[in-house]
Amino acid sequence: MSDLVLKDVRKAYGEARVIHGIDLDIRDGEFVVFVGPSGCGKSTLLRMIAGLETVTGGDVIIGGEKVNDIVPADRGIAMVFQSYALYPHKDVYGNMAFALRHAGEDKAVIDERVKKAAEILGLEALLKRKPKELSGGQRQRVAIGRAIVRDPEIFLFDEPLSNLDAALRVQMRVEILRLHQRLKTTMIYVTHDQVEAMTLADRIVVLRDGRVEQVGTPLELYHHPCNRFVAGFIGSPKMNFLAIDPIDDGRRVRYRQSAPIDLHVKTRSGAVPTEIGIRPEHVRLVEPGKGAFDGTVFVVERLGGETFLHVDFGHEEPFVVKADGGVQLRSGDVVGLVFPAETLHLFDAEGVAFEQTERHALLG
Amino acid sequence: MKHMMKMTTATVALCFASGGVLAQDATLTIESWRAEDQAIWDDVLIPAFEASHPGIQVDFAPTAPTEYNAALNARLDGGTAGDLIVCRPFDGSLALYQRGHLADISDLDGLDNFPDFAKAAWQTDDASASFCVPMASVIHGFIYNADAFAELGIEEPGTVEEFFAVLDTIQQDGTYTPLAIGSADQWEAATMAYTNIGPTYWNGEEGRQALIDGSAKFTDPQYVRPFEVMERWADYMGRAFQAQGYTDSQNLFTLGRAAIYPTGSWEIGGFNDQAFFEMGAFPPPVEAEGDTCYISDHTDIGIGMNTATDNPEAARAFLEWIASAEFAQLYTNALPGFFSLSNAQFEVEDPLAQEMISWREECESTIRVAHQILSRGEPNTWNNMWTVSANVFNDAATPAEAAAALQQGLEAWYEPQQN
Amino acid sequence: MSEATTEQEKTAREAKPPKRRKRRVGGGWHIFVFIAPAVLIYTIFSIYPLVESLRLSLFDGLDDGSAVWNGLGNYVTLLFNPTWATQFWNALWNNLILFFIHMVVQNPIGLLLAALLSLAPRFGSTYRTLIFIPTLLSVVVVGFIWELILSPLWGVSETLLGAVGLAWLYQPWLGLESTALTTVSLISVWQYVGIPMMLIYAALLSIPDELIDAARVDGLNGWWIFWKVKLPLILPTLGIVAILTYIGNFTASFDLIYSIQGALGAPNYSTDVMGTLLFRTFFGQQLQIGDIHMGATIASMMFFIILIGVTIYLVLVQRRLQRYEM
Amino acid sequence: MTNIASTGRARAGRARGLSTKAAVHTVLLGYTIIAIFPVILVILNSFKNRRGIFSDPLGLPRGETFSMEGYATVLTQGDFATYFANSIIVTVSALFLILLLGAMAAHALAEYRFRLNTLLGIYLILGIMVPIRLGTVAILELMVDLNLVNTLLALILVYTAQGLPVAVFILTEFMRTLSRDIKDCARVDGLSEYRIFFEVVVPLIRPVLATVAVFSMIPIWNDLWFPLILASGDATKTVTLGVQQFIGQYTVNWSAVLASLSIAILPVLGLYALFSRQLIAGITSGAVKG
Repeated sequence: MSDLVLKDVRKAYGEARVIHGIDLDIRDGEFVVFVGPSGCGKSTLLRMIAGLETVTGGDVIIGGEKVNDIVPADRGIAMVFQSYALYPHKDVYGNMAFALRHAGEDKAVIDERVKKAAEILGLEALLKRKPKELSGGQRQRVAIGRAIVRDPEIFLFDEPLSNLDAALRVQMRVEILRLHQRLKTTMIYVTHDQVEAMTLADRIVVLRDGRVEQVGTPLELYHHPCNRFVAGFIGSPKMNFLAIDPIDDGRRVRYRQSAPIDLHVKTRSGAVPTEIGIRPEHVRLVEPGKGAFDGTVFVVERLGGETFLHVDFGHEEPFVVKADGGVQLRSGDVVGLVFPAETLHLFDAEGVAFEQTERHALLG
Repeated sequence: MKHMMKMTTATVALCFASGGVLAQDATLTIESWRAEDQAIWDDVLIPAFEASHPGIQVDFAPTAPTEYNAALNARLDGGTAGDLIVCRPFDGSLALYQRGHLADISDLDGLDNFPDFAKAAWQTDDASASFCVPMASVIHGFIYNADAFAELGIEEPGTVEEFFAVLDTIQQDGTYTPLAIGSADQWEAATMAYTNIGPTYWNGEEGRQALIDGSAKFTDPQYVRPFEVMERWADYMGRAFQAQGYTDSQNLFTLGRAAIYPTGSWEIGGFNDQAFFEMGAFPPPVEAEGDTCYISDHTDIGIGMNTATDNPEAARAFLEWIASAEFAQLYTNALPGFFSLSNAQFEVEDPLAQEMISWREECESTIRVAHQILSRGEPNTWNNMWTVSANVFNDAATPAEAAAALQQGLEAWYEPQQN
Repeated sequence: MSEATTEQEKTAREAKPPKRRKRRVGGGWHIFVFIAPAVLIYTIFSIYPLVESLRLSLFDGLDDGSAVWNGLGNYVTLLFNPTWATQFWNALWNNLILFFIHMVVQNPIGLLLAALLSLAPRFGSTYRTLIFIPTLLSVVVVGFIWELILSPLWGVSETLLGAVGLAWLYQPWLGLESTALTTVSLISVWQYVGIPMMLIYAALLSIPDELIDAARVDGLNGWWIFWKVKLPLILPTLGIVAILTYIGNFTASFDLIYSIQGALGAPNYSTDVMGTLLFRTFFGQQLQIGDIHMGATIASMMFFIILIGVTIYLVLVQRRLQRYEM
Repeated sequence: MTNIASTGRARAGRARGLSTKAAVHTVLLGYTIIAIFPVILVILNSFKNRRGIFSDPLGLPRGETFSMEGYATVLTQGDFATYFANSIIVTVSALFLILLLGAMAAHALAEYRFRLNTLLGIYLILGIMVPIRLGTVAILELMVDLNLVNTLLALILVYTAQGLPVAVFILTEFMRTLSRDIKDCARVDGLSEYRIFFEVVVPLIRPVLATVAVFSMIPIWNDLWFPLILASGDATKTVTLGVQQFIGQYTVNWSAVLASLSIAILPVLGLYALFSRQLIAGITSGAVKG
């Protein structure tokens, strides 16, 4: 009923094409996050779903109905904006009631719905305040409340948390999750922050340059990124990449002069792995000389529960290892590094990943 | 001829008869630059006209002199100008006639009440068509503070040297500024100085016609002399006269701070209200005792009919009334100093005005030298005359240079002067 | 919140009555509706009359008021006929002097006042309001006031100079060829200084406090902060002020000069500017018959001169003025 | 925000020292006196009789020089009540149209992408460069054809056309800085493009509108030319024209002239005071930033 289907959706401003034909199927009640670096087209795509941007090719279908030409207000959506977009001349109540009043809804109904939304979000005490008298978090809550009041079939969030400080962001993240659990409404959420994407999404859509790179659950993306871009984008700290030399027809590889590493990947004809990726949390630390190779720790970032070590072994890019919080290492110490074969990601020269054959299937 | 006249009269009479009906609710608007006269028109002239012409209403709607030409031209071009148009003399109005804005009123009976020289100001060059009824002329001369003269024991000067002797006496006494004239607004320098005293030197009409037919040049001595006299005036003018404007001069004189005011008769009305002392007037002094005196008796105001008027009959009726003896009497006395040009006998009641109009008997009359024909081209001689006359006062040009500039400007476009 | 309520909510939502018909996105009609009235009024009552006027410059008038095609003849006359060319270059030169005086007097004063006001002194808003007052006055009023004050007859300026022992300085400034244009310019400065002041003041206020604090931490004192930090940041505004001054110098200067010095730019054409030349040519002056064709030619020249100035500004100056994100 | 800023400045102020402060106030006070002295002089002298004006121009009106004769003349001779009404109708109506149509056009230029956007933007501000007075004759002919001569509407239309370029210029610049989110939000809320403009955009640009109002008001209220050409009839005369003609009529009666000048000054000051607070808000919100 309120499934959202995008069929070969395209967008161009004159000659400049920004969305290159996107197909996507979002089920009712699903929480989908569009993620990607700035300029990837994620906001544009969201705005096309909302009806704020015209669709220059393809179809946007909501609940089985093509809505390309339907005005935003009649698409059954509500949207929460990055800058909150509260009407500065109306108080909190007025902001939340605005759309309903405009739609000519009954006064009592409006009141009931606004009160209810205010209660859900803990805004009861603030109803008479003007936006400028609210803190950032409160404003964001009002913005969400305004969306709730409209009782939409799809919620659209356009980077709603990026104007908040870190602590508030975590708190609001949880609130949005709870809201989704409670309302069970379809939500589409745009962010450039992969942590938000991972924590919130049922499914993540990774976009780059107006194209979908990969769609999947957070863990699918984490464990089976289908290319180097997704691999590097998902996960924090970022995945480490090392250029490698394939040996034995690509069955094994070697990093510089290291011992050959066995691989567990499906080979593809004509494609040769040229790069391996390994996440910081998958590198194992051993005594110097006991690993594949040794490196020197040059920066130690202690987060308490965990520690990030920046290790120098002559590699051009920073190489980060995630270690236990209590690890007893200091800048200048030499460590041995082990790359467990089953955690390695392999990429060919185009950055396309090789499919793993032996990765535990935790993650369907 | 006689037959023609009769016919015309009959036609006019017919017009009147039919117009009388049509004009039942006609309203005529008068365009004028004489904002100062508003009260006189509203209180005296218009009521008198309306009393004898029931059904015609008249509205006097003046524009400030500085904007009059521009605003009038724009309104004429746009078709919104008033029914009756107060005419500046000569070429300004001639152009309006040529462009079809002023109606040909040669057949107006009342025109017969005026002498030829008066009508000439509002006729085509060949006198074949008239387009404005002459209303008044203004006479130039000097008004003085009679109380001050009495106090200092001086009398009206008759010759130029007497004039300067009088100025010297006033200067030495120090109570009064001898001459109330400034150069800031420029036009007084041309109007109240150069064309005021000039006719004395170029023998009035004789000199004016000589310029028009090309037999004399501005650089000839008779046209340079007035500048030389003006140069001497500068010593007797108020401190910082370069920034003294027209109203400054008026105030200076009427507040009793200046002794002699080179002027035109149009000031009389205002001065009567403002000045608290006795005033007298004398004509431009002559070079030597017994010489003929010349005055600038300038045909200054006429009134014509807008061709686009909706009420031509009513407008003609009004023009006939302007040409009447009744108007001559009313106007001359309501606006002392504006002398009707009519042949009709009229009494001038104001003593000062009486004094000035009496000069018509003693002296030869002429009009301002630049007004007829000579200001038809570019550069405009009258504009030039403003500037160079002020320059002479300001010591920015010698009399010879001033005259040369006038001549050079005129030669640039006026054929009779080009050989 | 219990699960039950949530379930209820969901059911309620699903049970919602069928919606009214969905509205479709309109074409671009609203854009048209927004922009058309302005374009319409502006085109009819401003552009059309102006174009009509400029068109006249290509014709020559006859005595009976009709016109014949003259191509660029009027422009040739204006630029090469000695009578016209003298007036034209004189007026243009005076305009440039006027512009120069405004640039070196009005805008620095405006900058100074704005800089002082931006320090937020006590009574700042009172000062600001009062200094802006002359800008509100009609030139009829301004012209009259200053003529009175500078008039030798009334003696106000002389008395005031006398009070500080400078009575000997007094001159009939408006009446002397050497000083008239400067004096009129200064009156105009007096009237309009409020505009650059306000514009620059606004620009100064938009500089973030952090930047000033940073400069202070870097050891700059108030004077150097102004020169090294604030001034570079408000350069784009100063550019706008300059170009507004340039345009106003051709358009707005007319009224004041006309009201104080008359249409002939007395004394001896020393204050004659493009505006007065245009006015008396176009509309006439006592015995001078208005010549709409030559008038339109002057008007067009004025337009081109303004356009050249603006283009030079846009191409040479503005491109080099960097705008900083603040 | 404001608080933070002002404490920051206050701290700086203390550090700056008394002598600097004194210098700042000396300069500002000095210039303020220069700015308002002439105006005060006129108002002061309008309460004197003619002799008082001349004998002691700088003195306050005293027993023997005090006189209301100037005002008496003005009020009995001119129909200033009508002139005022005309001026106010014309100024307020034209301002309303300038602000409304200017804001609408600016909104279209700033908000929507459409062909001709840039071109129309340039077209609309071209008028800043040419004095509209040059088109007088064509305007008058137009008004004659429309049968609008000697109506206030003629003035209103011309002033609107004259004021639009500056208004569009300033408003477009400002509207480009408005958050797009809030308009999109209103769209999602179901407002039509028109209601978005009136209910969302207009409240947001109110301070800027005040700024534009002040800058547009000055030339309209003070204009002499178009009233003279288009509406010089007694019933449609504006104050500025009335005063100007009054001056022409009473050249030598300076008490009357000064009284009429004072009368012409006061309403502008009133209107200015009315917009003044919003003006500062508008200016500080960056309305007229280059």
